[in-house]
Amino acid sequence: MIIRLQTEDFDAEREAQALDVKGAGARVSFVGTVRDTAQDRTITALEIEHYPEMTHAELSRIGASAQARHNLQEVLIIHRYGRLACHERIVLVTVWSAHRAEAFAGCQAIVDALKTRAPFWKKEISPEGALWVPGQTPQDLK
Amino acid sequence: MIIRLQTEDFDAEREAQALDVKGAGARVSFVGTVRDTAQDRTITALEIEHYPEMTHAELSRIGASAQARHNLQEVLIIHRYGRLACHERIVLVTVWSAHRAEAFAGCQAIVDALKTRAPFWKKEISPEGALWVPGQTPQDLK
Amino acid sequence: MITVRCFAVVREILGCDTRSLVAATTPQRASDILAALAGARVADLPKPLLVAINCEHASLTSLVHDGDEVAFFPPVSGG
Amino acid sequence: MITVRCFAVVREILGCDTRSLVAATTPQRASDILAALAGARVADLPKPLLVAINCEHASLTSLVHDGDEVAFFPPVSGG
Repeated sequence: MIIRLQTEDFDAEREAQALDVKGAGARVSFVGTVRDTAQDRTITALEIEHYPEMTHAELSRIGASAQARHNLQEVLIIHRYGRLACHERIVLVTVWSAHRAEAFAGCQAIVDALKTRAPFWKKEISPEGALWVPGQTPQDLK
Repeated sequence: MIIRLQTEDFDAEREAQALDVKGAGARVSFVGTVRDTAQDRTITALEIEHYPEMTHAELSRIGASAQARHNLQEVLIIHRYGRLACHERIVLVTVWSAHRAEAFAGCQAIVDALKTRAPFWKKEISPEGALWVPGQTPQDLK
Repeated sequence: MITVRCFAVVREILGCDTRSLVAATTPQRASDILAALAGARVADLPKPLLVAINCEHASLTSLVHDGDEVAFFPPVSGG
Repeated sequence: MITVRCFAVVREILGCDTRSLVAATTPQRASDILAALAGARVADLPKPLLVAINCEHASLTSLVHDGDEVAFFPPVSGG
């Protein structure tokens, strides 16, 4: 499992090739990008803050849980932080599995868990000012 | 919507960038590769035959149906044919949507439909000989 | 004239990939065209056998008209 | 000693990101540490307020021991 937190952009295909997973059959990737509008406001950039030590630990837990539950051969998570302009890539989640159903379910489980568990906070920068994006609370704490 | 049938390999990231879809928020990709074993037999290559005119028409119908049902902004399907060695990429399905749930559902719907509706036939080449892979029948014809 | 196309194991069993037929009467059922094409080898063909007419999924009971292209093939395996 | 960390709007409201506290008695509840840190500004903090102890999700009623790192932050938004 590869977990990376970085300010730089990534190339999803090159990252996947570098891992060189053999015989997986199915690979599913999710790429999230900065949207250019939110509730009809124009977004020019996103500022992403995170809790580095916890982010790495939490992403590892999320990845390991999905890997075990969905029979994933390999998991790759790259999440950027800092200031990202609109349309820039934010996150890459790629999983490999023998079968397509497991690959889809595993990738989606990781992306869903990122939304509710990973300690990131986003501030949307628009011409009218900056606004924190409302976050989510982990299910098991509700 | 882009549909391509080709013998050459593809670079999933470069293909996605070339489409340059703005403001989608979520992009989900599936890449299927030739597995190296099937029912404990070693597979050295796959020979993929197709019905070119119908393949193109059927992939267009599959893509358009998923695009409408899952609110996809863009759909890209690249399917290779001919002789592919084990671990080579066979198929790429990439979809773009405003939201991640629709992107996952739309991509999976296309991949599932490929398996049951797209006129491809595969022959597994192993040291013991060649064997046609059992196919599937479209649900609405069962 | 009707164009008949065969793929995969159907092509191998019948020994042809494309054939043009001049049908005495049309429309005919796809199954009748197959019977004329395959003769006794119809028993060797895979079941279920899939049919497409003008590049759309159809069935053995579908009608084939003059000018149509009808294709016979085993279950598919894309992706 | 207990290390306290604040993120996002909690950091902005309390005006600090990292602070070391020497607690008179331990363990203490996370909510007690927050009360000591925030004072009257506790009313300005977002609800729900999330808590992590040693980089794992916890809650305001969780116990914080000497040597622990406790963090306070608003609901998260990864991905």
